[in-house]
Amino acid sequence: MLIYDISRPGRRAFAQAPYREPSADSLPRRFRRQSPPRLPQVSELEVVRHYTRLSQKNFSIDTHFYPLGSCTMKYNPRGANQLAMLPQFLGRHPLAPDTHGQGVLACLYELQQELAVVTGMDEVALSVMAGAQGELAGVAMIRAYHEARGDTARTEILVPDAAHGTNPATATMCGYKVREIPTGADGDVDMAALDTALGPQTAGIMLTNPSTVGVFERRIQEIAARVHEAGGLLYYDGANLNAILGKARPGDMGFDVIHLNLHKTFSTPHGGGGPGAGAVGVNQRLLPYLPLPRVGQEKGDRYRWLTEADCPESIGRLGTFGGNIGILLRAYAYLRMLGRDGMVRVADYSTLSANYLMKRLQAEGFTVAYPERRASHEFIVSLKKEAKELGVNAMDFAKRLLDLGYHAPTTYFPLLIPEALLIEPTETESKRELDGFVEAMVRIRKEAEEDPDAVKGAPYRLPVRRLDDVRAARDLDLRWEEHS
Amino acid sequence: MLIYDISRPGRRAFAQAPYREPSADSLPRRFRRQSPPRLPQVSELEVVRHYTRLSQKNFSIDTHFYPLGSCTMKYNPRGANQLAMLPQFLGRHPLAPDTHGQGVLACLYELQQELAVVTGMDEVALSVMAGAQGELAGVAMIRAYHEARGDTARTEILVPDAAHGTNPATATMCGYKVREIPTGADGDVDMAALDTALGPQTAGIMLTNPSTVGVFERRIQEIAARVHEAGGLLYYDGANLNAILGKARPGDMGFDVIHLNLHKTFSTPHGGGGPGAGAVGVNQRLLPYLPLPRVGQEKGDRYRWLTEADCPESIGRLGTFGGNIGILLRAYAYLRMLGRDGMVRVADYSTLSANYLMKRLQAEGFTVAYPERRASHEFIVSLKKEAKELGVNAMDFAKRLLDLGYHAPTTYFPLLIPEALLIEPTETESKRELDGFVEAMVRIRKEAEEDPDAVKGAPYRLPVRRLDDVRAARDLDLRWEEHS
Amino acid sequence: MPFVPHTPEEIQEMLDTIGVERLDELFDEIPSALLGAQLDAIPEGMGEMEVAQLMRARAAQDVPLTCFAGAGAYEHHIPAAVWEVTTRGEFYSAYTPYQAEASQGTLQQIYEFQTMISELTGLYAANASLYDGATALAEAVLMAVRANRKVKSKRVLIPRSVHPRYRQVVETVVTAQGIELIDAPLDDTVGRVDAEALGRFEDQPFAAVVIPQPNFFGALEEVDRLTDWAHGLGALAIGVCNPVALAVLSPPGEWGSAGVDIVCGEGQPLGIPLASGGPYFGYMATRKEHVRQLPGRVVGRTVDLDGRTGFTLTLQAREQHIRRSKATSNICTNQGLMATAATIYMALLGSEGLARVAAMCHERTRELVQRLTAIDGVERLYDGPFFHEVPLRLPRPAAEVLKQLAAHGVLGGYDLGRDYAELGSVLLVCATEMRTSAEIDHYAALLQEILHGDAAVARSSG
Amino acid sequence: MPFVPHTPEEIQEMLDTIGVERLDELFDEIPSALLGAQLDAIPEGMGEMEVAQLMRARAAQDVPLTCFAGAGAYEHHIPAAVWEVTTRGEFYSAYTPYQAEASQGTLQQIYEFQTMISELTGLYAANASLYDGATALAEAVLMAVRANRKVKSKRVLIPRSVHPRYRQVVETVVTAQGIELIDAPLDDTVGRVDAEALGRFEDQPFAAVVIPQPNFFGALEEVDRLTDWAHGLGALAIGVCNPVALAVLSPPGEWGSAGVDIVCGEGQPLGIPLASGGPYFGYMATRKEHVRQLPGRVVGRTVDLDGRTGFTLTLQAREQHIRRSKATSNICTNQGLMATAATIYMALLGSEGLARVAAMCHERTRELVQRLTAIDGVERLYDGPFFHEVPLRLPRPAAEVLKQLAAHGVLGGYDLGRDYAELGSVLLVCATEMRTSAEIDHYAALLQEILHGDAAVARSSG
Ligand SMILES: Cc1ncc(COP(=O)(O)O)c(C=O)c1O
Ligand SMILES: Cc1ncc(COP(=O)(O)O)c(C=O)c1O
Repeated sequence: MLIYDISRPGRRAFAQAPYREPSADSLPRRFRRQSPPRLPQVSELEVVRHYTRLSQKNFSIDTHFYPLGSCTMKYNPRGANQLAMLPQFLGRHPLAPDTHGQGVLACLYELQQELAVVTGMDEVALSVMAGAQGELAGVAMIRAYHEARGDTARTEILVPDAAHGTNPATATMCGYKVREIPTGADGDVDMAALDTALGPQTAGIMLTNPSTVGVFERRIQEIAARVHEAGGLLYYDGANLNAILGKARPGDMGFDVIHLNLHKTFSTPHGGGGPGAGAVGVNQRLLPYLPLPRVGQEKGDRYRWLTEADCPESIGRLGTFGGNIGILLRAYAYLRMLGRDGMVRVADYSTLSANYLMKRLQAEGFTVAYPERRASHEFIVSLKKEAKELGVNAMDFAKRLLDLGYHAPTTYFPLLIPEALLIEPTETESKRELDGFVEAMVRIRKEAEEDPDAVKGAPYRLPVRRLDDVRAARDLDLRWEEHS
Repeated sequence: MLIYDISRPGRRAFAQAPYREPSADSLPRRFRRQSPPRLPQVSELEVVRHYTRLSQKNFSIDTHFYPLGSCTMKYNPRGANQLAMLPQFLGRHPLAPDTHGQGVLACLYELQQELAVVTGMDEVALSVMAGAQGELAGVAMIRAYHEARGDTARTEILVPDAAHGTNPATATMCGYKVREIPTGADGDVDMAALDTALGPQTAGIMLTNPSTVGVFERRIQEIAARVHEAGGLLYYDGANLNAILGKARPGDMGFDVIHLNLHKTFSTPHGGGGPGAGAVGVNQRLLPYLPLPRVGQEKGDRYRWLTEADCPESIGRLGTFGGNIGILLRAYAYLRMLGRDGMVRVADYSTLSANYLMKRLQAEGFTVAYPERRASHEFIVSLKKEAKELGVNAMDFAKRLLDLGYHAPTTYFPLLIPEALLIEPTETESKRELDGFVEAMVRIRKEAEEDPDAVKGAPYRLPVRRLDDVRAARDLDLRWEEHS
Repeated sequence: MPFVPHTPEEIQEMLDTIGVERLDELFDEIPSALLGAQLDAIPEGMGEMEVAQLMRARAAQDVPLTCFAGAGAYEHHIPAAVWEVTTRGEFYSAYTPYQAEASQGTLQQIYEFQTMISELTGLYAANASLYDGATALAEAVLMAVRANRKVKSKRVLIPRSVHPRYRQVVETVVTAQGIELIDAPLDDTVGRVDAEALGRFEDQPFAAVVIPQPNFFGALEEVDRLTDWAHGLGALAIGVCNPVALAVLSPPGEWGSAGVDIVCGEGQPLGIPLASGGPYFGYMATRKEHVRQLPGRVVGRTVDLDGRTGFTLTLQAREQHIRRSKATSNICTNQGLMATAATIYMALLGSEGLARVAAMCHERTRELVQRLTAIDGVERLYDGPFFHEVPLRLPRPAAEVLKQLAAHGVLGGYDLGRDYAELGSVLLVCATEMRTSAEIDHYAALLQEILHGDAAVARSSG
Repeated sequence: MPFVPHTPEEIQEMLDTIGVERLDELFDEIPSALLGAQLDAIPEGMGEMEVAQLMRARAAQDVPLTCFAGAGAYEHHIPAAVWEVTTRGEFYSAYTPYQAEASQGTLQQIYEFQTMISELTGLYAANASLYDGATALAEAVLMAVRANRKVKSKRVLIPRSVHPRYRQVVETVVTAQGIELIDAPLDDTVGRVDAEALGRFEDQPFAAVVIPQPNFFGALEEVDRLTDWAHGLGALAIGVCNPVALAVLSPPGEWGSAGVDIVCGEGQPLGIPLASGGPYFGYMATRKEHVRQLPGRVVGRTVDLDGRTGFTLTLQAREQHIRRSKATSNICTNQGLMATAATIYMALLGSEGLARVAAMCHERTRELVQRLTAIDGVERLYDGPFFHEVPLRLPRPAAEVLKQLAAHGVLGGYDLGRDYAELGSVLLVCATEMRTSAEIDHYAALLQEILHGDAAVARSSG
């Protein structure tokens, strides 16, 4: 039932608008709308009840194990939420003077500094609003760097074939041609292919490490040397930093510019789609180009927003104000709770959980994509055999997992592994949950052996059964209509 | 699954206790416990997930129509919750000086004053923590009054047979004998029986008006006159004030002392059992006896807690501090949103909804307890006929209603009506919900006609089916044990 | 019409169905002399925005103080998860779980709560909550008198070391039933019950003896001895305990050779905000043999038609809605949501976490006492062992000193003179795990200045 | 180990299962030169309590100001229900709804959101949100260039009345793709696009023309004329609108004879807190014919295997995870939770409520302007119609005046000199429904004092 289905003409949540009807008569008639927008006409109770009940139809970290690979669905501390929502933080206008925002600026400044330390970069900016926007800023900085040097022949960005879709999409947005580099059989970048691809046209390379196939790129230093030698720069996609937080730093690996997905590694909520927050970090080389605004520290521990006047070479602004500050405050609270030791443990135990889960699934007869490799904080199970022998594919397993109370892993990504389930348990899930997941996988395979159609019909226990995506795209229905 | 079932030795929500282990060595050994209490050993995520999922197993106003008679389950405004939880309100120690609590005291003072106005009483105190405690205070005041006059022969409290159980229980706690007055066939008090019962032993009478059978006691003025004539006082149980809020006032009816259930009429949450808040109001006669503390106003709009020094004849204190202040703040916020007009509308529309629902159910062939009477804000359907003819009783209807997404009305209360459903829709539920409830009732009766056993087996769609209450009381299992 | 969803058309349809023309007619059974309440003194309604502006302005008047007061309410850290989960609509806006099948969330949570209280106290059967610590003690006294079959007496011994407000509340509640409350004296050197002086009570029968731990002065009572002494007289023993302290202190169920019969107390320290004094909750537990005398709601585990585990309100035959004038108590609405919060709090802390909190409170209080008694003229009133509160004698009336401290943003403790005439210059101070060393130093500096006028301090702290 | 649930025994079991002895071995593929990050500069971890103490102290430094600033972010009343429901774990801690069957809550809510945005704007197809208003405009510009099949130009006309920060962001985002942004001049008397001056652009092809309503100066643009003019040139028309204003202003889908092609803007006014600038969200809608060029997530209604209605992410072939380097945008994570809040906000307000809020903003701003322009030397810069912002010329530099106002607790507006060199003494002021007459009076008195030194006022307000 849509909120529109319970709407009745003339109903309202009366306490939520001025009791007295104000006059807009002084707005000239030609600017005014002739008929009101059809927003739902419902009472406050109806709204609360409708959205409370809707919420109950979601899986979420707070309700289910959610091993969605590449997404780092770990516990989002409630403390971080509460503290980011302190009234003074919520109430401050973005254009209020810095003098009246020393508290929030101090938090942001420290977050910048600490993220720089833990990534091994020289400076960090926080105004980008998600990973992909971080990529945009990063690649724009690479471009600015080459342009500043008059090095305008560099027209290509290299991207591994397993890369996340945002990488090539970003490179295109930044005006670059995308060149794919194949992944070797061992999961690392194919060095020969890299050598072939590198050249004077190379502006840079975008890498995720541990990579999207769930392994650490062992020859990263060599890759860095070769790319740098060719005059290109290295971009680090930080989506998988959780696996090495506090253990190994992209700056030490040779990366020139990075983004972090704070909504992954720093445990801010994903909110059913966002908001995230994507710090970008650079080494000295790219320092002048960092996006604005950024927080600077003055004498006497005073903080202020740096602007165009301070950073004339900046690539500019990527949002109206200072980014997703409320999310940054959550990341800051989380970081302070972890502290130095806590960070290392994130890497330790997210990796332990992933390797444990991988070994257990292997022991149960599932095929993992890179059996000779250590898992990072995630790993891939390929259901190619099951798909072929039982006719039950990765999507069928995914849907049946939902029935059994587990959110599905990421399916069919990366594309180079057939029937992939990319599984990321995170450090905050207990062994009990991991063991339960293994049991569920085993049970589904057994069901598939006995009655594959039953599995293909899943899910059965959710608010809806499998949805017709083809019809959704063909008979577009993107909004409620009065008589639909 | 109990929280204990996911407990593992050595697990903790680490961020929630000091990271450093403090020493309690200076506590002498003989006072210290030898083995730790077995509290669950779980992570923060496990706690959040466990209780989030548990919560989803509840019906509540925020998720379901909840026509529980006598309980006034109407929308609890989220605004009231948010404002009562402002940090300064939550953080204030009860023994902080009044100078540092003028804000909360001002709210409480105004609430006292406004409740006095709307009930027609002279003075109100707020420190009682629920309706039943209000009753205790009220009857204690009646006792104090008689004792102050040396009138010690008054040993009885009269209570209608349909009264809520707290009324007789309270009278007993206050050292009185309880004498029941029968309800007449028309739902009003049996006047002849009242006359018989009244006498020099009568300390007072406790009445609910509208009464617990859902009708307005039409001869209330006459009752008041007779009780007063006999030297007794009148106690008003305000549980049903919602039906007459702002329309008619217990003070005008002749009551000497009242309690209000703010968690009913003033829409504070019931929290799965409480807390409530129960104002008590009195006329001049009982003024000296009001319980402590109460807020007084001084010159210059300063407020302070009144104490024993101010009110030497008070019956005393009924709680450690000032009562359920956080709940009182919610009631205050609600009252200010309603204002003068809003109050009257509470009565208007809670009564409209009840009469509409009663008429519709009657039209569908259900038997209502007092068909010749107006419903107040609630009314009784008797399923005696259905029980007899179909073998499906009030409890069966109740359980099947749960399956259909409606919380059941109050069942088997008041006891004098066989197979009673006491139905209170409240003013905040829409006609759509009321109509849906009628449909559900009709459907259940149809099911009962076709397959009574199926109805008797309900519920089917809830986390559990019908529970064995007899076994619960016989094989007492009140706590988890290591190997249970 | 705030919160009323009916549209004009719907109102008309409803009136038509009922068969009346106007809303007024629905009230035609109310004598006309009673209709038409005078509400002029009630202000007009305001939108949520305006009420929010009003209440925010009010809240701003309640200037926060750094809290060194306890005396029955304690400022502990409350994990954010506690209230974010507790205020979920499904907990917040549910009624008492009369329909068990539709209330398994609340019912299971109460069962878990009962288990946790049982574990902290060492007694089998806990109820689902009472109003607060003081009323819980009143109910415990009533219960003990009912439950004690050996001794017919209606006398109950309540030592002076019990919270004076609890004592007052007990008096308000139980006296109408003819119960008599008897004082027991204090040992003035250690601030606990004078065990030597108890002898003089031994020839009188008591239904019950109340034993606080820690007591109102923060001191630790010789609970084993007192429990055995009570039992020796045929009295039931009632423990009154701070539940956080029970994470480190010996559980009442193990006091003496048999343990107490009933334990109760204030649940506020378990995750409930100070909030000027409420809502809090009272907890109570007893031995299995007395469970049918317990007041309040009790949840039991049982099975459903299919044999699946489920939870339900049980032993309802004790309660007012069944037993009416013979009920164990008149309580109906309790403090359920507070118990929900406490359940989540205890689950988050666990026994190790709660013990750390308790030990940290003790450590902080020792630090506070050390710093304050280093000031000339400030000294401990008693010298026995304490948990996290200590009475300090000042060279000036405590009330005056508190006023000056408050003017500098510090709630310095509780003036014992308010309850004990002879203790007018004694301050009951408390430090929980929340108090930092910097705050303790600040308090000490302020007190030094107030008592001895050290101007340098005044300038830096004022 | 905060947030890690593994017990020592479990860790051992897990290591055993993996077949390693120590955790370290799990990192043996990382070159040893890279291992062992220097983290000395990171402070030690703190419990939630200590972090709370730290952040509460930080928050206390952010002294609140009475807000008369807009300039892209507006202080509206946010119903409590909005965030109490939005922060429910099931919304808060879910990921993008990739598994539709396990995400019907979020998906249906987005579908409802799309409907509401479609209704406000008068365009069929809305997406599920973009980062903020400025990036939404950047995406709209990119989309328009892609979608305009009639005109090959990569030129886009952006008048000076568009928010200057939006303009900067568009520049950062689109220039790498060779798109050229062209200014259009202002009519200096009314503060909107100079329609007369447009003639000189008519011989140049544009892919798109950007039309703000209300514009950055709070003025109302002649949107019908501008839209028709753009279409006449073969350009697509892009509206940039305050969504609250759209409750009373004519919807972009109806501007001119054909309506705009794309509309976008800042969603913050719809229930999102100011929060120093974010998280907010951008909204965007377009005509059905351009829907395959939309950036971002889009939800469609469909049916399940049993024919039941359900919701799912659709048109994914536009997106980066399918289309990769040819995607309509690189956006992946959006601002979903903000859109959830906005959905609840719009449902609570309804069209009548939202129109009241909009009208009240207008009324309050008129009152503010009247009071402030009564002060000697303060006058409106323009005299055309406005919504809820107005530039006022002061007899002194705005920056100075703002500083003094802030010292007295008032955020007096936005200094237009920060973006327009010639407007150094112009203050852009704004009043929403939140501002009371008392606050407006207080502001006026303060400004009078600051500009003209009325000492009496200074004393009463300081
Ligand atoms: C490897 C990788 N890179 C980039 C991104 C994009 O980040 P965001 O969604 O924050 O824009 C993701 C997100 O899933 C990712 O997994
Ligand atoms: C008629 C009546 N009286 C008294 C009470 C007791 O009030 P409380 O539950 O607040 O103690 C109730 C509660 O249901 C009631 O309905």
